[in-house]
Amino acid sequence: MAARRAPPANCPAAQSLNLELMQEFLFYFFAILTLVFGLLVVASPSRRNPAASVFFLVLTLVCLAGLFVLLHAFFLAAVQIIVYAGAVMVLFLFVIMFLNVQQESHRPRTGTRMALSVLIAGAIVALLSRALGAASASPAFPQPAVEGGTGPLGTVLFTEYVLPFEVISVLILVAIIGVVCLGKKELK
Amino acid sequence: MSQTFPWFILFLPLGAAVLITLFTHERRELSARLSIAAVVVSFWLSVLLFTDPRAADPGLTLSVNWLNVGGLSVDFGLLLDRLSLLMLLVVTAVAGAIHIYSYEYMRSDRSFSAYFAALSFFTFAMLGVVLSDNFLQMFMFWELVGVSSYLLIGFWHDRPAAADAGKKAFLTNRVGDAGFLAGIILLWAMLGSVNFDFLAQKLAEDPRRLGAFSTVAGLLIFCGAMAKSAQVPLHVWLPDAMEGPTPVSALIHAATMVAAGVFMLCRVFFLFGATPQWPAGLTWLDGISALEVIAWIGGITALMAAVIAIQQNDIKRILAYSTLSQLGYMVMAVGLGGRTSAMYHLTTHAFFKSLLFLGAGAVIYRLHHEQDIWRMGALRHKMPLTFGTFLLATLALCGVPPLSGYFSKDALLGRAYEQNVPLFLLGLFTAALTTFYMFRLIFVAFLGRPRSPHIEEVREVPGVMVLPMLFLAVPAALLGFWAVNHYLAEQFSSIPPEPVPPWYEQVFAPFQHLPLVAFLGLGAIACGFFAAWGIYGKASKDPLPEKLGGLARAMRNRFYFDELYARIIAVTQELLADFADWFDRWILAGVGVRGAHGTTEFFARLLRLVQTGNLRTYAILFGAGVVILLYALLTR
Amino acid sequence: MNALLTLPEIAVVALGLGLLLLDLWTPPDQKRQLGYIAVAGLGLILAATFTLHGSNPQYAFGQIYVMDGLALFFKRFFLLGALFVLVMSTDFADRFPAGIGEYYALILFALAGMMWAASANDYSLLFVAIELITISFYVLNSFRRNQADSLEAGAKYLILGALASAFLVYGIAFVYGGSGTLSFHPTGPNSTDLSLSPIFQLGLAMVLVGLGFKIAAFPFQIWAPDVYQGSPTPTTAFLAIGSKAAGFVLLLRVLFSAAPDVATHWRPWWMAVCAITILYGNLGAVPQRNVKRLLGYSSIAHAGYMLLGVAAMSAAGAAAILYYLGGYLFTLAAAFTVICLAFRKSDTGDLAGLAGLHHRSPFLAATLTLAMVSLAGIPPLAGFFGKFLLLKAVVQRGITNPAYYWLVAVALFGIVVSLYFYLNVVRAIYWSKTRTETAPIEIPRLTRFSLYGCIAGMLYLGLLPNTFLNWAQEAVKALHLN
Amino acid sequence: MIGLVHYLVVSALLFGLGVLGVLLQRNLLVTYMSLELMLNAANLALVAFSRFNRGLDGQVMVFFVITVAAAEVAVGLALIVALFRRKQTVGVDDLTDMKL
Repeated sequence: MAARRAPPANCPAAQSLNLELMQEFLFYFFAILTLVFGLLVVASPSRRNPAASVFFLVLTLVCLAGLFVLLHAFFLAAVQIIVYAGAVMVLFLFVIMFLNVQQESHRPRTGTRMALSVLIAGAIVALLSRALGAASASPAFPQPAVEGGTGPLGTVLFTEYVLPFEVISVLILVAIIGVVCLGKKELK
Repeated sequence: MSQTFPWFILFLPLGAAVLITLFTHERRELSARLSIAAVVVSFWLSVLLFTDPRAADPGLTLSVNWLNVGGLSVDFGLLLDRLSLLMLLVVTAVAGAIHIYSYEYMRSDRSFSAYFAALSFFTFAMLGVVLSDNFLQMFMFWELVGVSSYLLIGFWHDRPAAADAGKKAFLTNRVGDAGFLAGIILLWAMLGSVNFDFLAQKLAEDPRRLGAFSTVAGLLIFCGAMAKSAQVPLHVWLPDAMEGPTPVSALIHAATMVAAGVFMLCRVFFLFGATPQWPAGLTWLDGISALEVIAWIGGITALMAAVIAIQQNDIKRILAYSTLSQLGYMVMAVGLGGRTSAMYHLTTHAFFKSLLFLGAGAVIYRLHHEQDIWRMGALRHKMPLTFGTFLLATLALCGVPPLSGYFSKDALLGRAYEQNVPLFLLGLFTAALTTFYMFRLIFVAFLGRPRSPHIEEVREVPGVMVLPMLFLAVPAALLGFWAVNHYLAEQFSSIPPEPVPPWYEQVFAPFQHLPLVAFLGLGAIACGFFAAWGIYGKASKDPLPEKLGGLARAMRNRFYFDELYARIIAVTQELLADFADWFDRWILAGVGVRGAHGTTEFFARLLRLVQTGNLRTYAILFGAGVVILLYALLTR
Repeated sequence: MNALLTLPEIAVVALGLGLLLLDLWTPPDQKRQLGYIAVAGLGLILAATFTLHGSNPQYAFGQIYVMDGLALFFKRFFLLGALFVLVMSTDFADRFPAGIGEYYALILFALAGMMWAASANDYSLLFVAIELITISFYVLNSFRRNQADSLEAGAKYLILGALASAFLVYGIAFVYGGSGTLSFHPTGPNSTDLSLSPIFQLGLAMVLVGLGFKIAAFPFQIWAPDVYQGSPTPTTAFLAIGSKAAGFVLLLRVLFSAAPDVATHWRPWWMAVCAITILYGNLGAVPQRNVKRLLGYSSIAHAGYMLLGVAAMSAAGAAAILYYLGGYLFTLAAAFTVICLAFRKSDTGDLAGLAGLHHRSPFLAATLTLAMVSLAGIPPLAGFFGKFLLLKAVVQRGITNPAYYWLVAVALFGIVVSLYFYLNVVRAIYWSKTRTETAPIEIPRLTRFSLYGCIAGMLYLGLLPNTFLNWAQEAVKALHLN
Repeated sequence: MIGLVHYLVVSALLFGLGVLGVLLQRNLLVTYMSLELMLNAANLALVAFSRFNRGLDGQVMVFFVITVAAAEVAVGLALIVALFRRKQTVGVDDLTDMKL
């Protein structure tokens, strides 16, 4: 991809091929891990403890960050790890510890519900891939070019997208107020 | 004066209603007087307007622009012509009498003021229907009539039955109105206006303008009339609506609300001129015109209601079914193209039927809300004035010459005879039944011996109630001589009508015009009367049947078939009536409103499957929804 | 870049911040006053919007923010709706365990979100505006956190709302993938034949899932009854008025402005969705015994009626939606204000609690009756005229496409059925015998005024539709429909 | 050669897993985590499109999504905590007081 751009003279073609192979390997590595960990979040081996799910979710997010890097979205990869895998997941863990939820399923899972859920999720994936299949046939997508560094992203964010950015700040304020209102100790 | 009077006539009752609601709610007497004054003034103005020669010919439209948006321009207009003037007079006269009557009848009620506010509001709405010059405006008032009738029928808060009856009336009307609204929108979409004159003109220029929708549009509009004028199968609300106070029944179910449908059909008669055409898919109905459907629905209503009336024991219900039956007559007449005779019968019926209701109200008032005729009896001497007017109205209803009903019914049957003989025979049979059940009512409730201990204490109702009855008795008796049909014919028919003959000739005019019809009509009355007498007259110890008793016996001895006749009538009609009642109760009402409980249960059960309250079920349904939507949108 | 165009939103946010600050120094027994300040402030902002013009669209922040007739119409709509809701909340103040000051502020922030949504011309603004609304509602719904029902409503809205948001984001991703831009008006080589691009279609369909959730259209209506029932009454009112209208303005923009070809392509499905929504809402409301839940179902039905205007795909249809929303605003504000006052003690929302309302306060009873009559579409109230215009728009289409007549038939059927349950409410007021509460209701002055306003609005829109309808028609010119 | 479609397939599968989790899980917390999975699937699609569309808009959108998701999680968890305090449960199936 990036390497495709006019290779310098001292860089043999084999090296670029290696890079490409490396990228391919990394893609499959991260992609498969993402999906496996994602599956483990949903169908956690330890049913009793949601903390296990959190653990797998963190791993999923980290693998996703890897994919982001492969897509040259470096800033987002960092954000993904710092904000998501860092802050958000800690929040989840904190709440799980705080609530100390031990219960879970004295009722058995019903087969129909399980089957329905799988069916629906499968159908959605099938519909998505249908559209993707139709899209991949068309050559509408040019070669990738974009670099998602902090600089360019920041520029766009603070010029073109400054309004949504500011709206987000209001949104975070709302979230703060909301958390305080919902979480405050009971007034007498 | 013809420029301003109509506005006053229309808005005075509204003014009274608003004033009462906002300001004088606490002062009962004042509220009632305000309301009465408003309607009496309206009546007086109507009389003045009616006698003003400039008002009626060629008609007058007063309008202010109301809406002007996006290709729809609608005026708020008052249309004055002979049709609306006549109707104005009828409505304000009957409403006036009933307002005054209510002053006494409702005196002990807690919500006296609210009652009068509602009554005035109803009058306003009804006058609005009469005066409207376009469909949209008429529909608004039409619905207001529905709303105010809901208030009036369900007036007695503490009776759940009243609430149900009001709801049923409103809901049934709403069914018809849905069709009416669809018809209006269809007309608007196809012809570009909702104004009566404009539409009439357009359709006169080219009757095929509505294309495949000509018949459908007519029938959709008729849906509205079908509900308001309580035609089968939307008649179910009217008998139940007797839960309202009796003056309300007199107002709504005699002269105004139920007449609105017939009036509307006459007003928009221009819709029915085109040759029948049906849209694709319904072409197998080709050849059936809207008018034919209307006529048959009217005829069936007339017959069925009369048959049911025979089996009723509640005095108001008998009158209610009688109203249904008479409305069927009118609708039948419209369906046969006889607008004049329909309006004629509407006018006379308004007076004698409201008189009947007021008489019934007087009885109920004195008997402390006893409505079963088998717990009455011998009221003739206790309430002579009530009895006199009631009898007069009964005779008028039966069509005994020279009372008003005789003329209008004859005009109506004559029309049927000329147009459609099966319907004529049906009408004739109904006429006999009418006499039968009305005299059954008279014999049982007013004659005979007292059937309940309370009868002894009964006395005549106070003057405030008697006066309106006397007032209504005059037109009920004499209206026939004024020849409403001639008055209307000048507007409705292109041929200039013959000059009105002097009154003494008028009595015999039917016999000259269509002698067979007139004689058969009288024969039907006679049959009905004697049958009633044979079955119910005998059962009592009253002097009148006793005096005639010898004659009756002689008759029975001489004509052996008399008893047989009575038996046959008794048996077959009871069967018929039972069937009709069953049909009414289980098929029509069961599916409609009375089955509401069942329907509620049904939907509740369905909902329990979906709206389980369980978030996971919701999520699954949500997901399934997404799948369906995506599948539908993306794979086609 | 004329960033000042977004001044109304900034003012609303500033008002919210001001309230939060004031709240710190207000003694607990005076907190109710904050509501009056908020009402006054919003009134001023509403009045100030009449100095703005929307006839020529103006853009800010690139093409992200647009100020045109449609945006202006909806901004005023949301401001007015929030005004009524705030008045309602002042009566509700003593029923919240947490601070009422925060409640007002959250309403204002949600309002700002709605106003931004009205101006959104870009999927990024659409997304953040919707999320601002949704997250505010997560809190507003569960604001009575000592009440299990309120929390349950909050949780249900939370999960299903987040699910809808996820679909929305995924949809935006694919729309972006298909068109190469987040703007509603893509330019460049990719912009042609978008209606044929499966990626774009997929994205749009998923965006519609998110919007369908907001307006509670079938098949995403499932949350509405539960959430309407459990939430605090002012929240329910705001959900019914503001959130739904925000969904509709975005739906109109996305469908007719951003993807008109695709919208036309999908016409039969609009008709199906519209018909089923009407039926579900109306039939579901039939067995209801709880007035707020009943209004939840009825709100589904009304969404269905308004979808008639979408299905008609004409300027007349879109204008009818706007008109309908106007009537709906006044009617629902009246209904919920009365419910707020009537259920002061018991607060169950059960129909039985309305028994004897006409003795406790004839004015409130009459107002609620009027509101029900208007919702049922009886003239001369606003509800009738809105339905009339919607049906008119559909019948007009029917001349060329007879399938529309079925839609008319379904809508009329729904209207007839709806009378049944609306009359149940009226019946509960006037005809029930068992009375749970008998104390007369005191109506604070401000509330009384707001009720007068609602009644006047209902009557005005029903009797003299001219002016408002002209506004609506002006507003939808922004969509360039014919 | 790894192209756009590869990333989109991963994204679609991840999205499907998220949906499955929301439909299947009966612990509110895990349900909520599944929702995060769905958002992340969308993020992956956005980043991929952004790269192949030669524009930064998609990445900006991801930034917004992450921020919004953080806010949503905060509020959602607060709500779940409040719910737990009131009802001593975070089971999805225990929220069935309002139905029909």
